[in-house]
Amino acid sequence: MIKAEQKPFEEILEYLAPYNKILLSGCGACVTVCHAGGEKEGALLASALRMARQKIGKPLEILESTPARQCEPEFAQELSDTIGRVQAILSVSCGVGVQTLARHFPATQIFPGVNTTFLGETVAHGVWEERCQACGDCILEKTAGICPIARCAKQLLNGPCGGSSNGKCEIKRETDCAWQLIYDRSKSLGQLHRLTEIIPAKQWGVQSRDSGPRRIVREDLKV
Amino acid sequence: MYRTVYKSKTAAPAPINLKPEVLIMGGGIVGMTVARELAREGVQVVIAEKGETLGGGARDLHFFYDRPADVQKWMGDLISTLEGEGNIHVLKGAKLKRLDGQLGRFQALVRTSDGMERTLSPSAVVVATGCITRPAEAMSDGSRCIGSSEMEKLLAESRDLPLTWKGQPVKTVTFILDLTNDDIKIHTVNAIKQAVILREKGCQVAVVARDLKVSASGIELLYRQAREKGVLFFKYDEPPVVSHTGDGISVEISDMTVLRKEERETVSLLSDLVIIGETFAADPETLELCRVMKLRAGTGGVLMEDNPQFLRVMSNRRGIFLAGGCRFPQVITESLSEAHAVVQEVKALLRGGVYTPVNPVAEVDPPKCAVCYTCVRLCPHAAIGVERYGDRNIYSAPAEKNGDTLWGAARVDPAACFGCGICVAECPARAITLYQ
Amino acid sequence: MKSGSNLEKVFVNGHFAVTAELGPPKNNDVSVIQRKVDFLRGYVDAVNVTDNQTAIVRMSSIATSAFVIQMGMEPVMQMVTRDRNRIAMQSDLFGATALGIKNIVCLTGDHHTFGNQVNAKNVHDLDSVQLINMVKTMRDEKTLMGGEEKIEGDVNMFIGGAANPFADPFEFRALRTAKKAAAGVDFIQTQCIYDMERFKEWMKMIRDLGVHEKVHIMAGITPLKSAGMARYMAKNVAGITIPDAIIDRMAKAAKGSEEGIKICVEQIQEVREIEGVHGVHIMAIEWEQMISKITEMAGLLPRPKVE
Amino acid sequence: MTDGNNHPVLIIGGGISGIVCALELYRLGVPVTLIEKEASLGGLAARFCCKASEACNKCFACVVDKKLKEISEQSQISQYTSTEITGVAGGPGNYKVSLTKAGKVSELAAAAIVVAAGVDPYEASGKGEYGYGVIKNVVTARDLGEMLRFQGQIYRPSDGKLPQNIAFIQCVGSRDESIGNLYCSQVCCAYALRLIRAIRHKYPEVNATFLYMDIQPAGASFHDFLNACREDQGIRFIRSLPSRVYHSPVTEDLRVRLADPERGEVVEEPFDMVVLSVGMVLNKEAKTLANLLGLGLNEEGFLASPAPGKGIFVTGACAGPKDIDRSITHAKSTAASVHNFLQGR
Amino acid sequence: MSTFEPKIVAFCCEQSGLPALEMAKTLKLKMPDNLELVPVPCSGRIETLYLLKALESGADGVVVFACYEENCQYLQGNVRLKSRVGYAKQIMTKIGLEGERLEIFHVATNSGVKFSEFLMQKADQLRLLGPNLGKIA
Repeated sequence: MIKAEQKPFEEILEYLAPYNKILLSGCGACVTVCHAGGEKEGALLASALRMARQKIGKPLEILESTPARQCEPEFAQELSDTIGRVQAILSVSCGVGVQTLARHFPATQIFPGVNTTFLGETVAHGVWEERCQACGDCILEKTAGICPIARCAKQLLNGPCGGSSNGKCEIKRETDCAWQLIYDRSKSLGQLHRLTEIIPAKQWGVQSRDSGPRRIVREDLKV
Repeated sequence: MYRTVYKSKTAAPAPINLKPEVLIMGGGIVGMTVARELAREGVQVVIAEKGETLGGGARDLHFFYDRPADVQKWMGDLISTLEGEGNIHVLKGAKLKRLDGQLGRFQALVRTSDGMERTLSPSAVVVATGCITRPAEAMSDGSRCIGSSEMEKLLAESRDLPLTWKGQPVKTVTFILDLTNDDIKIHTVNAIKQAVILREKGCQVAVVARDLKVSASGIELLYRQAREKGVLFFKYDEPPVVSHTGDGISVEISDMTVLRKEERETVSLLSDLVIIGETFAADPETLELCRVMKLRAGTGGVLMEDNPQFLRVMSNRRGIFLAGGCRFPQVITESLSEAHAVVQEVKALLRGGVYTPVNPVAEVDPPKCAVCYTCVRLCPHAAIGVERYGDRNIYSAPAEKNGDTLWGAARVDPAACFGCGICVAECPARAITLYQ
Repeated sequence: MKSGSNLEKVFVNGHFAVTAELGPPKNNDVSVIQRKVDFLRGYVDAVNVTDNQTAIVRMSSIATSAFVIQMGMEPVMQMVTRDRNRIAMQSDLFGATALGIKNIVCLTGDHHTFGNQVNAKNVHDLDSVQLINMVKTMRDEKTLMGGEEKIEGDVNMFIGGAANPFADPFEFRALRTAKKAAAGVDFIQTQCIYDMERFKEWMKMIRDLGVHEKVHIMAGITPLKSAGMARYMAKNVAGITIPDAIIDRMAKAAKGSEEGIKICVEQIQEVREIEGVHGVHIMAIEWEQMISKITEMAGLLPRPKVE
Repeated sequence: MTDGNNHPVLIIGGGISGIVCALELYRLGVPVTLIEKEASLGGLAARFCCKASEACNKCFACVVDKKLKEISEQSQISQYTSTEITGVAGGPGNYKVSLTKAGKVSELAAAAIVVAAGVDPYEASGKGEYGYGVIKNVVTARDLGEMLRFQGQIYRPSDGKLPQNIAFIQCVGSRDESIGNLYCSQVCCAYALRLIRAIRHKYPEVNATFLYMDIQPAGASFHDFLNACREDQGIRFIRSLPSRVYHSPVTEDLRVRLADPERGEVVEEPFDMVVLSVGMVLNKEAKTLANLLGLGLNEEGFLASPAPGKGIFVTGACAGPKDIDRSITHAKSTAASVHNFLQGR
Repeated sequence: MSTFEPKIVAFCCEQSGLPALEMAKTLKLKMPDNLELVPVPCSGRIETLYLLKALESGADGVVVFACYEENCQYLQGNVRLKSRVGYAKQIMTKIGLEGERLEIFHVATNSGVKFSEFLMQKADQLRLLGPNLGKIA
């Protein structure tokens, strides 16, 4: 799922300074699961903002609402009547939600409350790790199910580099070296020979971000 | 906002009916005692014993410390009463593979050594898997340094003949205590008991300990009896040095009776045999059982944390109880007292054949649930599960009573919920409410 | 002949090659290059010109190499895949060959967070193996990547790569060098060697794979200036293991630098006996003036004149 | 045995054992009558203080309060305080007992009788050499506990000041041939060390000396607890029981005469306060109760459990020294045996 | 200005806080006058939001009476509470509220004296600290 972290509090305070009535909109899906922008964290942020503004004598009125998902037009429309009553929106959903509301409500200023960070896996309760770069051209079958594009600091396709020592990446000591994992897993699957074949350069033009913002269309589904 | 800690709920949670069926893990003296008592109440009892014979840890014991009876004979009678009892069914070489469901609808998948797999549906589970003893390292080289269970066997075999060990006569014996497990009384109790018997056989006996554990009923008197019969007791601060000399084994300790530390000279006890209590360690299968049954493990791998609120026999899950060595290694009388306490708890639970939740119960509002498993991971009582699309997922949204909207959401089982509210506070979508 | 470079000729004629390393200045002061080249001229067959080593901004390796040629030495241009995508690298190759640069070492390069541009966006369009293959395709098949466009004229480079026998997983290291050989590398310069046993083990695996016949292996040697430097490298530089014996020797020595040079010379002599090692790559970082002394003490002089 | 009559079970003694036994029998649907000679339920354990330091030290005092609260809300269990049993007739299954409360005698039919008479702390004045009752600053652990519970602080009875240096003397009244108590009270080492940790947590500047014979373990986490005590700089462990306590009548400071292995000789150490860890003895009225019900005493001087069929049961510390934790477990197992007896097994 | 009487919101765990309160009442111990008590089944029930909401809606100080560790009837209640109070304190420092305005105090059923002593101490501390500027009175 999409993983995000709340933005530094001072930053949010700063860009909300000119406004005194806003809508704080959470999202019930990914940011709820990673405890960044669900109803609980949204209410916490709202309460903190009210107190901070009260402390400097400029009270801030915050309406709170958390639709099930912010990236669907219907859920955005649900907020339309409250939008009329506020000067700005602080959305604590991921970047997608913020931009959906921006598209649906062109006249209202909108601010992100979280930093959307990566597509990740829950390694333990409260610990999430990056797993996918959404490059649009998956190579996981070549690397025993571990993606070097997302999990290697140098995105090597013929790793490991000279800096991998006792299974850890030299750039971040706590991160596992993706290629050590690929090597170990290939060994356990008995597919070490596959690692001796050179993986050719990745075609970034096929479906990756480098070929420009992407769009998926299913003609059969179109209404 | 924070004042509404509870919400009142009109309909009381439905009572859960409980069939009088109990599964007991472990066929030691505790498990057998609980089985016998419950069977008398007409409860259908299944004992799942991991070994091929009943008796557990008591199989190494022959003498009680507080009464003249023979342990093996007493255990034999207990086993025979079990076999004669129609309500008790013993599964040998049994291993619990899975435990699903909650109080009233537990589903226990047990595989026995003959390859058979059975699904039992007990209303309550009693864990009495005991603890295992591993030989202390000093015993590894097998020479003249044996464990207390081996000495117990020797004494039992040579009832009235002079004591021999591997063919050689045994004249002097030294017990060394508190090398490991210095918080368990069993070694001291066994040592004093065996010392008295050895004196009656005319052996010269010495007991070396850091702190003599006499806090079991009747032990101080036995300790006094041992002293009157001539058993020598030594105390130490630094552990004694054990060395093998030609014809025996010598134990060196500093003589604590001399007051000035520097003036104490070392006393060397030359003896034919040295007895060191085995190390009591957590049974690795108990840890595996904790995982399978979602029970909490305490420090050192025993079952359940040492928390006074749980009164020694309750586990963190309703309907699962524990007793005896698996919670903490203790003497037989204490373990049996815990066994009877468990019998009482099970009788009180199964009385009336129904359990109605008395404490507040949490309930998830399915549409708001993001199925993030926070509550499932954090519930100390393993009361919450996500029953996705299985047949049991009759969990319809409370709003629509027609029951055809099935939600893939977390669900709190009212029978297992203790009403603490931890899940309510941790839920990122604030989807859980506590109903009084 | 692949590119007819002096280094290639040294190898082809079976001599024991010697290369050194030159770090371009952190500005455009050509005199820095001149001073370093004067230290090295005549003592080595070719000199590596690093490409923004440890991601610290320096004069570009292609420009520095051009100056090295003007100053009468043969450069070995290093190229890292960290900073340029495949368009820039292919165009740089045209430029380099046009400027007369005949040797290239293809590297992935240190991660940009180690350098002084931590907020840069790194590229890594290709990795070192794919870069080697690209240069080989341009030289042998005379096509750009993707294969359609033909290149008029020759883009001849004597292709080099790096190898680190001391990184993990050790069993895969030789296989990876074999992969580079398959990709078309001509010579390999290893990471600086201190754990001689492990290097010998690695060389044995290289020989078992027959890579030492297809590729010229050059052992990387770095003289230690002080015990402090030894400890620093052992602790902080991943993929370099310095046995305690060497650190103790450095610590006990009266003058650290002299002991460092002595160890370095011993290593060169020891490395020369290993079957399959065709040369030594001396990386005297900011100590180029010692190359003359080292090569002389190790008996590597005079450098062969080859046609 | 019982002819199915619905007589209640009589529980004598409203301490923790009596209360738990009553609650457990009630859970089994057995009618219960609880009588207590004092004016309020709770017995000895209800006046213990919480001995937690950084975390709970498992002294079970709070569990007693919980059970007291639980039974006070149970109206179906008839409870009579300041009541004593003065006469017994009849046989197993239907006993006729006469109870006197404030002079008034009433009759009660009982299906079974459970004796939970409990224990008293050993009367420390019995050990004259320690001067309890004569020297102001020599207190028993019970007094110290009540100070902490009811006043939340500890002070020297003589001048109300905080004692900087306290000596804890163990085995007072237990394991002592001179007064005929040949048993270990099993609880004193544990509660003394817990009191020390609790006091040092509240007053880090107070130092304690623990004078003991053998440290008796208590419970699953005692190993870590004892190691923590040993590592605590403010606690000194001396394996020697002092022979005498002197006091200076003016300053009421104390000197304790003990054999100190560190200095290798008998010394008289100055202390601000001495706490006697008193053991437990059978409740004084329990002896008359025993004669009334025909119960004997075991070798250790506690109530021996009668023959099974008699319908009389003994539970808790009056059957032998126990801590609260095992008294509760024992009370539960007794409730199970009573239920068996009532079912005629 | 009249003497400022700090408003304290005290969350009391029903297993330890409330009984300690009853004991304090029976012993007729002194209590701060501006005190609001919120009983909860377990200290684990108190959300981080409740701590902030209490401060927001008028409290000058928030106290949570929780059981001692390893004495919680629900095993993890006080442990979860500790991490939530840590998180709440992080937010409070960002808002600029003093850390002393939120504190856990461990009690047991029989700690009536500690209960009232701590509350009186907290009231004095808050009196010095002054009113909570962030509260929306």
